[in-house]
Amino acid sequence: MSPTPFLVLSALLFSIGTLGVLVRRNAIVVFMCVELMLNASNLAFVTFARQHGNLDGQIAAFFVMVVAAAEVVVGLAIIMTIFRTRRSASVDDASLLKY
Amino acid sequence: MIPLADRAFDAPHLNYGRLSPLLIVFGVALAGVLVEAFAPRRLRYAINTVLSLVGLLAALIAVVLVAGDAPSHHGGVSLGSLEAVGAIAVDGPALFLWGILLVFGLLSVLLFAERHLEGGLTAFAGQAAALPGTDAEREAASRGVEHTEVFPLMMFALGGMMLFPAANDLLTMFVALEVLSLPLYLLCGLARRRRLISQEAAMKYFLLGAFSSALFLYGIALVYGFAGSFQLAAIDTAISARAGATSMLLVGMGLMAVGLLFKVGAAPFHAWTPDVYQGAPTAVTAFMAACTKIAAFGALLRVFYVAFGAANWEWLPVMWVIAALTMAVGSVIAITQTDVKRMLAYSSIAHAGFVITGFVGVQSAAEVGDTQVTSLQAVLFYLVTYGFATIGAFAVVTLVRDAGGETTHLSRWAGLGKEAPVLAGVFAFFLLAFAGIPLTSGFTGKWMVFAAAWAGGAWPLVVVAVLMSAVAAFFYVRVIVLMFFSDPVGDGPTVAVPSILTTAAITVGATMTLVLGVVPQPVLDLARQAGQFIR
Amino acid sequence: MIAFWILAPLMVVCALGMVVSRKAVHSALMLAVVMVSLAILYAAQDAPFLFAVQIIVYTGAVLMLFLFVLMLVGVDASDSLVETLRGQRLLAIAVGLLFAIVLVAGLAQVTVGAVVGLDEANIDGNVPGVARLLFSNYVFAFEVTSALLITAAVGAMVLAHRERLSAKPTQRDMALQRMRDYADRGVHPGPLPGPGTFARHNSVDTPALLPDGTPSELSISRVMRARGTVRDVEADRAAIARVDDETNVLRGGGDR
Amino acid sequence: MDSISSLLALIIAIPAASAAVLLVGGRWTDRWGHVLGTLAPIASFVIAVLAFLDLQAGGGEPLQQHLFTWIDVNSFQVDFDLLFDQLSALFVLLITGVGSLIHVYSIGYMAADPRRRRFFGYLNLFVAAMLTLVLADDYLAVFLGWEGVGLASYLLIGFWQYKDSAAVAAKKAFVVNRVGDVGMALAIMLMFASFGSTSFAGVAEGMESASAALATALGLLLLLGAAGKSAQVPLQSWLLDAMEGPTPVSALIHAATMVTAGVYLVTRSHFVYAETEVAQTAVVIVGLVTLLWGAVIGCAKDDIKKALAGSTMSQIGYMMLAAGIGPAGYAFAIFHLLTHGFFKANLFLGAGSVMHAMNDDVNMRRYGALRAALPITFITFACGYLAIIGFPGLAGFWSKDRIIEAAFNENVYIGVGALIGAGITAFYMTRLMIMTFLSEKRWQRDVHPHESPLVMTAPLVVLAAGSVVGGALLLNNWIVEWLEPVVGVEEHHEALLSPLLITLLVLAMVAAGIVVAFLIYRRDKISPEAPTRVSLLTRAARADLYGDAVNEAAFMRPGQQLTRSLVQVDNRGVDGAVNGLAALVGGTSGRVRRWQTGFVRTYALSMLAGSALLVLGLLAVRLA
Repeated sequence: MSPTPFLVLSALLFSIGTLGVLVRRNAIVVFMCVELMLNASNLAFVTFARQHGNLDGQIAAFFVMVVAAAEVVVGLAIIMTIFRTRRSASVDDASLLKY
Repeated sequence: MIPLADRAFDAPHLNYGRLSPLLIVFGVALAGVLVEAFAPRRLRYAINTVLSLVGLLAALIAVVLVAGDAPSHHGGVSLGSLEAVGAIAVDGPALFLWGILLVFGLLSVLLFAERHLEGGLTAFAGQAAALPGTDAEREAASRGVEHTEVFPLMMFALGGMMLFPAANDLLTMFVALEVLSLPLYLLCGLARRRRLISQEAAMKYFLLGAFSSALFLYGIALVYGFAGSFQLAAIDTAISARAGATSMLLVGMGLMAVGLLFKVGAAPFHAWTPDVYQGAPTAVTAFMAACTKIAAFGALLRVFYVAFGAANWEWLPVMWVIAALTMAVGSVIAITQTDVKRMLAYSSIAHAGFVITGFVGVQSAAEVGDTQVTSLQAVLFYLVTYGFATIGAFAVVTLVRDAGGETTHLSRWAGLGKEAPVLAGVFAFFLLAFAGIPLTSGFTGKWMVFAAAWAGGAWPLVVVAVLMSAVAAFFYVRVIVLMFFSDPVGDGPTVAVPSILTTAAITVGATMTLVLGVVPQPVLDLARQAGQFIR
Repeated sequence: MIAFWILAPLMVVCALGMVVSRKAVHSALMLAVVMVSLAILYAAQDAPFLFAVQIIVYTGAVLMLFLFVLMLVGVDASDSLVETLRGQRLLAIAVGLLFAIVLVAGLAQVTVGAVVGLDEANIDGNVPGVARLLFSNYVFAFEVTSALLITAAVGAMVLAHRERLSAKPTQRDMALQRMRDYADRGVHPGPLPGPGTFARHNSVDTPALLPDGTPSELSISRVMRARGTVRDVEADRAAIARVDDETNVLRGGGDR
Repeated sequence: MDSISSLLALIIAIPAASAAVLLVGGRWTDRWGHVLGTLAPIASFVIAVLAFLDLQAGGGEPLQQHLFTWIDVNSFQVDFDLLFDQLSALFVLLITGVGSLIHVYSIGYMAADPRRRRFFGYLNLFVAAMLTLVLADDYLAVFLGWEGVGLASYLLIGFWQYKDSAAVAAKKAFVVNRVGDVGMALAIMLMFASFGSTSFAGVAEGMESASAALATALGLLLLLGAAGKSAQVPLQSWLLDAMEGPTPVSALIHAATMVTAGVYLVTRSHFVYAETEVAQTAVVIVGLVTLLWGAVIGCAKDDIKKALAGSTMSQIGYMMLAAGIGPAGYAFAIFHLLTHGFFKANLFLGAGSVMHAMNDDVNMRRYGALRAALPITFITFACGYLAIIGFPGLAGFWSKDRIIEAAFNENVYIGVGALIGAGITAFYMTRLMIMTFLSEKRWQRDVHPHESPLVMTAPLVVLAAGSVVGGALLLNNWIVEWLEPVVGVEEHHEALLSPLLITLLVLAMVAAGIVVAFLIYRRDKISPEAPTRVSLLTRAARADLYGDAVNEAAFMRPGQQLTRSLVQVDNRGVDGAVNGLAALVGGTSGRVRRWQTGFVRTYALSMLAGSALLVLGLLAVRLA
């Protein structure tokens, strides 16, 4: 089976993720979109692994999951902190630093 | 199917000796976490400070020892070896970068540990989980509670920074990127004063950092798709073999470049830099500005010279544009800044542009030859000069204070020359170094990268760079004028008397800035001995 | 392949739904669908180990964490989707489309390459194959991920865990405090009045009535008042009175 | 000889060390700081004299001292060497000699200033940097001194920091100088890239096989650097403003030493200009334009220091002109530079003495008839005056005359230009003299002029003596032969006009200038109005002129028109360009900085747009 459909799907998911980062204000949703981007990369890794016939791509996907898990913990902790201080999870509200 | 037992697994051999600098730093970080878990609260600060300092010194010694008997590679052209089953290149540039990262790490630890400025406490939040301005926060402060976790976090970040430019495959590099980033996201949000902007900085850094590492990761995926391997050497082989590089490779290369350029703060991926530098605790800013940049440049050079070296004519034009844009954005925007930390942040962007200028110069003179300074060496040298001045400058920023903590608005710095002539003089000296005035390290550093770039045929870029350093000189001098030639507004800032720790950091920074301007030769020799990347 | 053609449109729709849904919880659930579908695609591409890890780590752990935080933040809060930054949405869509086109164009070339397939690599089974690679070529990266996990744990503790700096007050302390407050400031020492005098359903949003007929402010949680969900006693009273009147009129009419 | 060579470093080190002591030492050096600061350049001067004698005795072999290797990367090496050859020798003597006198003078001039010690620190710093500039034997090391003098000059111009105008002037000087520095830096880069060396010897060697285009580029870039430092058109605007600094600074930096660095650079780089007609011509044109420009501006200023500053520009224009002519002119450029160093320092210090007497008023319209009140100042000033206008026998006569002669040999138009310059010089200097020392009293109330103390007048006397006898350097063609080993032999030119005729022409021109000045200002009707009321002034001037309709019709009105328009061009045009550039950069900055909106999503958008463009760029390169 040709890998192209998988790759196109992965590219689409990745692009949707980037779009989400740009248009959503809720920090948690923005972060979900980043997770979607990571997942899309994983799909590409797994597909390429099959194409090249080595397992390195699958290892990469495995590492990405570990990294994502750690990142989620740190990210959500930061978002929680800022939510507790400002009672808002909107990324637009945090804009004291500018110019 | 062959039974598993028949295909015995050879446990990989790790040469712990050669990896010892990395292992020591990670070990210290782990020990620091254990201290946090088990030591009584009042001892944690002392134990962690001493542990970090001793650990970094030990790692530095280990770097020297490893460098001392590094095997020669490629018949003496470069030295070093591939370790950890080819995942890590312990070569000249990597050892050099490890050395300077550890030195700057040491200076940063000194700033982290400073306790004289906040009435016996560090500059980090007492209870990060307590809401700003509540009783809980005040109680934490009055009881002398502080987050000594910053020391292990910093060690983890430093470990990641050391691994990042030494990683010889993209996967290790990605993991290293995250290892260095995550603790920094956390550290940014831990300021004791001005919690709101500190948290905002953490969130911005985190979201944009996660975004950029996702782009970086997708780039890795595409490059893997092109080459079928994560090994830098294998990618190089794949690129050389298929002369007509496919567009997939280029897209992947571009996305990887985005991730790396984000970390070095190059335009148009610089937007996080001023906000994060301003919001983060100043000690963390100093650490980030010096060490992250070094690590990211190390990785950028390794990836683009080793893995993508064969396709350099394709990425060079784009890098030219980025270098010019970065210098312009940094220098021009800095002119109208009113906050010292923000101005230094833009200045760091401009410096990233200068480094990229050196980085670009090189490869177009495909055979760098041994008659000229290679751009790798020039960049390594520049990073040393920049690091000392940056840490010193931010250390000075921590000392100028008023009732609300550090006072970073430029108008409050007016007349500092009368208030504290020595401190203002030292700061002015750092600014002159940033401006590249002769007899400071900034001049020799700039000279080296510009020379490398010019030798590599990037002379239009050098013209832009010289023009931009002229523009940049203007805003550095503006601050000097403000400090020495203006009257203080109101009561003027007070200059806190630091402990030996910050004093030492500033002294080392200033001394090295002077020494590297007058006798740069020893460090240049070291950079030269670092030779080239191995693959 | 059939699985792919069924799942792919679903995934794209869900991904888009994640971006456009007003409620963060819905976004999370859509993301869950995408992740589970991805797991199936992994299985379809000879990656059974990843299939399991994807479900366990992503859907099981990561997504649960997201939902957990959403609960803390307020699960039914829905976001306004009106764009407040001028030009942001338009530019975002334009740039996003451009980016998607570039990516797809870059990837479309892959068709030329022959697919090797994983039959040989998976000859010992997928899990041993992965393990072999993980503990040889990538052993250092594997070890270093421990640093990541420790960082994450320390970070979560630092940012979210508040240490108790003074001893927790006992019941006796609290009782004494209550009496002191009563003595000093006249704060009512007993339990607060319960709500629901007019309750026509088992509701906490209706205040109790004091003996003089006025609603008791204390009987309603402050949070509810802040949210504006407290029932208006006077309106209820008026409504009841109206009903009574009507009944009276009706009754009176019957009498006549 | 070796012993003297090894002392060369001390010439720089002594003032540098003194500066360090004064600036770092803080208040406890207040009491004796000025003494130390003055002894330092004197000590350097003594060593310089010894070295000079040694050089003379040693048959012209330059003295060299290797200090250390600054940068050594593979084949590229920058040594920090000192070179004391015939050219540097003259400069070192001028800098330390005149410098010492100015230091002595400053003891008196700055006596009342509470920050005198710091002032001497900066002066020493300047002297050290200037000596580095002229003693270095490598362009990169020259650049070091170059930046150093820029910095010191910046600190000194802004020394009276409480004056807003001083701070602005300092900033302007810095900005304009940076423009020149860019040229210099690029020139050095170009040398390094082309020859792999930046030492004088290395570049000279490389030039032999260099292409004409390379030589032209180098020449023009160096000229840009020289123009910035020497206040030549179009980078001249900072010099007038720089007069905000204390007067000794104007004398030392903006008359005798720093502003001549450009001439030094061009002369030193004679091997570059030898290969390029274009750059040489550019030097000549820049020199000529500045010569006239500065002279005309000198006619219009009522501020005594600014009038002198205009004159400085003009005189340096002469030097540039001479240097641009080539081997025939180098020696005269340096000769004029030396004599100018004497008489212009003399004039500036004299002006300082006048200001000292007049409560720091600089407006000449409020001077007048000071010859009796300030006899020593008057006599010394008169010596300087006669020297600068080229009164026969005095220093300026010899040096300027030779430059005009060389200009005529080069090209008759250039000669005429230089000749006219001499006439205008005579005019504005006479005007200055009349307004200050002759004519009637126009003093403000509370002004009681008194002669300055001995510590100030003594240097004046020495400098005046120098102005009178400075021409002696030309005896037996000494200076030409002295500089021959450095700048090469003068080719023999077919003289266009006989030297005697030129001398007579010059004298006639000078006489005309003096006469015109006397005609205009003879009636002692100089208005003492404040310069802020310009319209009144103009009207007063008009009324004065109507009395002499012939004068007006002949050249006063067109002359005044020219003067005014040129000053306009200078204030609006050139200044405008500099300020406009600064405003442009600042404005761009202000606008671009708004893109940093503070919204993280905007940042993400810019990143994504950047990545898309980056990737597209990569693809485009591949397709291209």
